[in-house]
Amino acid sequence: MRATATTLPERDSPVIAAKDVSLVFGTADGPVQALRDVTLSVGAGEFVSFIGPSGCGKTTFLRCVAALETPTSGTLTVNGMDPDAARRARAYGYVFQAAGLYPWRTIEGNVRLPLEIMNYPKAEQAERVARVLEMVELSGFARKYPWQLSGGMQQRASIARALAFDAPILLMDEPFGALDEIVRDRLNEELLRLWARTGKTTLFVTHSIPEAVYLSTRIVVMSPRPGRITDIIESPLPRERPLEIRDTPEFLAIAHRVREGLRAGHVEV
Amino acid sequence: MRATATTLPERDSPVIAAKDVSLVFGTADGPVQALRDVTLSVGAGEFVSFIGPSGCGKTTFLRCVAALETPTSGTLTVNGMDPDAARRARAYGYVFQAAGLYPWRTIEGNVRLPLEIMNYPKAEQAERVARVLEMVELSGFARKYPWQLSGGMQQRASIARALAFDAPILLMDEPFGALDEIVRDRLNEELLRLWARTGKTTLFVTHSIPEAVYLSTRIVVMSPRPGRITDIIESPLPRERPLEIRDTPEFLAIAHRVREGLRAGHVEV
Amino acid sequence: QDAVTLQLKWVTQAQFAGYYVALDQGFYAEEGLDVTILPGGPDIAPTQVIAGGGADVIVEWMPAALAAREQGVPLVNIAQPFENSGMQLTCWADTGIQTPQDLANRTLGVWFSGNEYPFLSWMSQLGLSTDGKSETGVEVLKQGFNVDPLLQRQADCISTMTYNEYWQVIDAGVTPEELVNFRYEDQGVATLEDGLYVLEQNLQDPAFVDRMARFVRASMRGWDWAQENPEQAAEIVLEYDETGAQTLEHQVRMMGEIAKLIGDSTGVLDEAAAQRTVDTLLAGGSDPVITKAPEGYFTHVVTDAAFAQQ
Amino acid sequence: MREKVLPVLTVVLGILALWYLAAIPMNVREALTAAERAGAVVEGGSATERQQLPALRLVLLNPALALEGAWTQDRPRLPAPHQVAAELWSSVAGQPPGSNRSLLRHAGITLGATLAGFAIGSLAGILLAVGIVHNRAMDLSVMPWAIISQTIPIVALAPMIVVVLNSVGVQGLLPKAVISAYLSFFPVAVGMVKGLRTPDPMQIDLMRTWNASRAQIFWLLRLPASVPYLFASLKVAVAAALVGTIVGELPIQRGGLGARMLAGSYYGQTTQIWAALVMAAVLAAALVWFMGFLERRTLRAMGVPA
Amino acid sequence: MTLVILALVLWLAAWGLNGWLTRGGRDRSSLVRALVPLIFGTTVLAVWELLVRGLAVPPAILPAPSRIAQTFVASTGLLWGDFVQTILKGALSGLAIGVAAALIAAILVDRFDFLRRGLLPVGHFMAALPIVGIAPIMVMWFGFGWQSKAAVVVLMVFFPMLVNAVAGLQDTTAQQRDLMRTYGASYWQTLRMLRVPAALPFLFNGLKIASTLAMIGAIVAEFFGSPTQGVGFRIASANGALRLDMVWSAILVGALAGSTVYGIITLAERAVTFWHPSQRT
Ligand SMILES: Nc1ncnc2c1ncn2[C@@H]1O[C@H](COP(=O)(O)OP(=O)(O)OP(=O)(O)O)[C@@H](O)[C@H]1O
Ligand SMILES: Nc1ncnc2c1ncn2[C@@H]1O[C@H](COP(=O)(O)OP(=O)(O)OP(=O)(O)O)[C@@H](O)[C@H]1O
Ligand SMILES: Cc1ncc(C[n+]2csc(CCO)c2C)c(N)n1
Ligand SMILES: [Mg+2]
Ligand SMILES: [Mg+2]
Repeated sequence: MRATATTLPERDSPVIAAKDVSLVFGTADGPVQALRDVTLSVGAGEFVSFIGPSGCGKTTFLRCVAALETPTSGTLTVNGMDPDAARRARAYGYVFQAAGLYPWRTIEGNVRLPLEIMNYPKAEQAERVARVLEMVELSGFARKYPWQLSGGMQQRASIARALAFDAPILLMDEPFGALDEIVRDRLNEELLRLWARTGKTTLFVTHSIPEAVYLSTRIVVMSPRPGRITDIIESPLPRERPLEIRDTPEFLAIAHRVREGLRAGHVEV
Repeated sequence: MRATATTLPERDSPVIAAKDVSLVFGTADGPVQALRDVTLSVGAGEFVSFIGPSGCGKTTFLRCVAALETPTSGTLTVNGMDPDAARRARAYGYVFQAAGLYPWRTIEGNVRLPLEIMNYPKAEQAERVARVLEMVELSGFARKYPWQLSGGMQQRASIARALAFDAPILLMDEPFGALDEIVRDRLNEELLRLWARTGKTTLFVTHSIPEAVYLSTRIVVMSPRPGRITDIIESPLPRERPLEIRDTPEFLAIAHRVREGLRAGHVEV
Repeated sequence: QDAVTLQLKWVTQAQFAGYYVALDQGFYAEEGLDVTILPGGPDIAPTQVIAGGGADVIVEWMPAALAAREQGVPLVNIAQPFENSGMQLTCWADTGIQTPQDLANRTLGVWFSGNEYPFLSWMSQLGLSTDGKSETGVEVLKQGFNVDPLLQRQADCISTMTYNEYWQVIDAGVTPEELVNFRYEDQGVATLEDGLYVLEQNLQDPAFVDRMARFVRASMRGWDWAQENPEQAAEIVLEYDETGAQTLEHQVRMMGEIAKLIGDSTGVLDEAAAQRTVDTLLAGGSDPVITKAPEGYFTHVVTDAAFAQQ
Repeated sequence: MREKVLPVLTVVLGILALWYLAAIPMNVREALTAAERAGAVVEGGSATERQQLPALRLVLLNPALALEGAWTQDRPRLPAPHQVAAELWSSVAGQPPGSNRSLLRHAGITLGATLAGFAIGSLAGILLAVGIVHNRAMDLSVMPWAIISQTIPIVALAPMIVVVLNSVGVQGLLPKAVISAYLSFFPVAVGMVKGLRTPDPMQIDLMRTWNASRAQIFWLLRLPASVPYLFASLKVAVAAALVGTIVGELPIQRGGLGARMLAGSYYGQTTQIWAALVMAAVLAAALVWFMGFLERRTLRAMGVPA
Repeated sequence: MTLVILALVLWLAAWGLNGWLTRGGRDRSSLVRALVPLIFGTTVLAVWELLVRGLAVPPAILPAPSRIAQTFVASTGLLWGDFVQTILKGALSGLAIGVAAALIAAILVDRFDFLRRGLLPVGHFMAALPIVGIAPIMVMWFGFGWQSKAAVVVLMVFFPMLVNAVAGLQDTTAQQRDLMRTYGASYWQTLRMLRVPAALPFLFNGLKIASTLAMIGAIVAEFFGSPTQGVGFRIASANGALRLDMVWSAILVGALAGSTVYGIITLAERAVTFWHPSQRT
């Protein structure tokens, strides 16, 4: 267990505990090491951001957590069980890097899908769908089909889909990549509020340093080939964060440290 | 012709001239007005960024310019001809919002595709492919297939594909959305250098205000439903732009104006 | 009423008029029989149908029945309504074929599926091989369902029945003078056609023998009726033809020819004719149809029972 | 509407013109033989000698006779379109619908068995595909044998199947339906396996994160995603089912278009074969069109862009 | 009776064995992948043998596999001749011609909109022709030799191939087509670099259907007239003589040939469309 891990009480029984996780993809021209010796533990209710150059294994790590990929070595537990058991217990809400809406369902139908699968009562389904569509500003588009929406709107729909049900762990892979700053700011605030309210443990991949700093309790900086963790930055910012916090010196200091970490990873390449 | 258009000499014979361009999509539940009365002219060698909330018609406008969509009303000319003639004259390099690589070609093969179509000599093809892959930091992945790459890597490959050949007009739809800041900064610099060297007329869609300000000679702010231009901001920044320029007051002033424009568009919704 | 299922060798036509007449005129009913007639068709082997239990009694040619016997389906002839063979080889006269010896180096159409045995036997008696055209060989084609190969001169000769295909050639506008016929009867390779066959083990059951006796009796009544009233018999056949493809003219003529083949047969098998058939087959070519003289392949118990009571 | 009719009409007229033209050389030999019998002088030697000459040569040598006999023969090698039309008309409209000679009756018999076979076959195909997609053992073991089953010339076995089924007491429509089901299950199975596997890995991953059950993944993802494949293969399958029925009807000779074709062939009535063929084609086209209609309705209900 | 019970037990045992083999990641080994279908096939044959013996099915109805095998081995020379006549001469030449014609037609239909609107509906109608009905006509036109069989095969494979090719050529995403448009790519370039590769999965699908149809077509056509050689001829004439062991041996020739062709096509598909999601699992 990492040194930092023992300092904070909630990490004594971490929700997510990765120890020396490595993953190698076999491809036609030789193996690709996507992750190497990744050790990390995430306590209940934490908001951990992952940042790192493209191809460094962020998506792969999230997929391991969600039991969509199996590490080649190392141990990974979620709530003390193996990730697949957690998956079967419906522990995850996952927002993929690409929207991936079903073309034969309307936006509304897409958002309702996980609720149908988890057998929410009909009335509650409608109510939840309406609420999350409202949240991502797509209320007017409930009846449209995915191909009738712009790229950013599709991405918002996929976020709504992941928020519609009550998963204790939220995995988000660059959810706001295709959104403009204004909407992004709004959704950032919304997400923080949701997180504060529900206490969902959140793993969040982003390429935006301010976003990572603004949202997280901890920021994990990764470097590529082989993907590994180069820095883990604790955020001393309070849980209550107005948007203006981004102009405070504390904020800028953390942002600076993240940027340095990132740059270091790049130089090594 | 717009007032501002006559003030600068190069816009007397604009490369792209849009006058009252409107576009309405017919959908099952009523028409969607994607563009309304868009009037804009872009001179040779300009770098124009488009920024605006998601769904405001940025992609649609770029598609009209590239003759992939036909405006319902208004006139649009490219190099004095209609967009389709320009298309057939191979005037465009287009980076789409989604990477859209061909799954049956390696990364290298995807980048080579336009060169094959335009009958570049074999040797030059190889040389160009190597150069642009280098530029987007994918040299090691030339032989991989698209599904073996991360989302950001795919996006970089698609940028390389658009830069591999000499199109006088470059249309880029959120090309750097899936990239981390470091790579993004590097590619921004790279793009500016390329633009300075080749004088390509560039239309660039982004959600990042700093990016728009850093790159552009003009920034077009749009607002949604119906999509229209709410502000056009000339950048007084010099053509030579080190990354540090982003901390100058001029830069921040422009950024502020763009943000205000964006916010205004959002309030109207 | 006792049920009897009869499997015919070929499609519904005047060749089987006797059975249809007996059914239509109520001769079977009078004997207390409920008869189902299953028409045959190309590639339906009645021997297989009876082996599989799909019929009680079949109309079959003796060569095929004997071959089946060797393959472990113990068929026994219980009655033989046809006295003569109607099979022949029909050739274009203008090809210069006049005698069987002229067949060398020609292309001949032959029916397969169990009907090729008399032909093979004949060729081996003529000393002609069937492996292809040569001075001592003929080229054999598996003839399809019609006389086109002759009309279009894809073959110099084809197999025909005196009552059917031959007339189709004539109907196509060919004059009899343009043709040369070699009847198997005349070539000494005639085999018995259209006999009634049942499975040997069934004959141990007296009730079955009785049923068959009544069946044969009624059938022979049908044949007599058909011979006397060819037009009405043809009409009855037409009524039973579910494909609706037959014409009255053709069926009347066929009935006339069939009557000649039946001659004055009472239905009782002529043992000499049966022996001739066996001899012909045993004399077969390189690939003999039957390898040894069969035993017990016919019985008179049924005909005896049928006609003793009268 | 006019946009569709004009090209189709042009193509149809073109085909008819070609057809009439082709009938001249196709039928020239019989035309000349008939003329010769009637006493006309024919160039090109005797019938046996003419056999050696190409048909076109014969037409050029005897243009008048060739034309005269091209479109009027009783037993043509290639009946002219109007002869087929006349036969079709007389066997459809010229007969009481219940008569053995009515083509409508035969079409009805064939249609019944086709529908039964198609229903059995496509259902079996879908079930097999579902099994293959969900059960690894079935995928590995059944698929190769399903493929081999199709390389067995069932059509050649049709008489045997009829006999064997007959011997266990199955008669009438069912033996035909069995053959037609055998031919139609395969395209459905192959198409559905492909279709059920078409969702990309990410969509399945998404379902997995929700811990959707296999049934849910099937009903909510795989099945909708496979719909285009399903209909594409249903169209092939319904045509195959018709072929199966017709093949099954050849040996049975108890009515149906297949029996009709064989009877036509048996008695050298080429126009009768062609009329039955056209009828069968109309039937098949109608069935395929109906599948297309269902497809369009389904896809529209699923919001797929036109 | 004991044999029947034995057959049942054998079936269940094999099913269990296969189930075990394919669980828990064992199916990743290529040995298991080859073994499972073999076990399945062997079981089918064994159950067939046991049932035929146990129920005393007459050999004139269904012979036991062991007997078929004996006949097959004893008549390889004869069957080889049939194979050459029907498969090599009839089916494969017809398949090649039919597929080539369909591909050319697909491109024509794709290229000229007038043709697409005019020819495709007519083509759909023609395709609906039950080709077996055409076999006697083809024999009448092209004679008794392999040429008439090839003609039947050509007609039989043409339409499935055409439909698949046309569907495949249209199976590109809007963005992929847009990309080609921005390059100002010519029709032929788009065809070669985008639409043909995208169509490949469909083409292989069509090819698989066509190859099985080709075998069936060639064999069926022989029922309407043939030289005294060929798989169809063998089946028909042996069936008439109640030599069912020979019938099944001839069927085996057809099945072996068909499976081999199918296998080759599958291998080619795997090599050429490795990028397609359905091939990646
Ligand atoms: N299915 C696969 N087969 C082979 N290699 C793969 C596969 N998926 C991912 N990789 C490789 O693994 C590495 C990590 O990929 P991953 O998608 O986790 O990156 P990422 O950090 O999410 O990047 P991005 O920010 O661009 O999305 C990359 O080098 C990629 O090429
Ligand atoms: N094919 C289509 N059919 C119907 N409506 C469409 C279609 N394409 C786009 N639209 C609508 O047009 C509007 C503009 O879409 P567009 O893709 O241009 O937005 P955008 O500005 O690029 O957004 P983003 O930043 O999210 O990519 C949206 O409201 C969208 O719903
Ligand atoms: C495929 C095939 N061709 C010919 C015959 C021979 N045959 C037996 S009875 C009969 C009726 C005569 O008109 C004929 C032709 C057959 N059984 N099967
Ligand atoms: Mg990623
Ligand atoms: Mg867009």
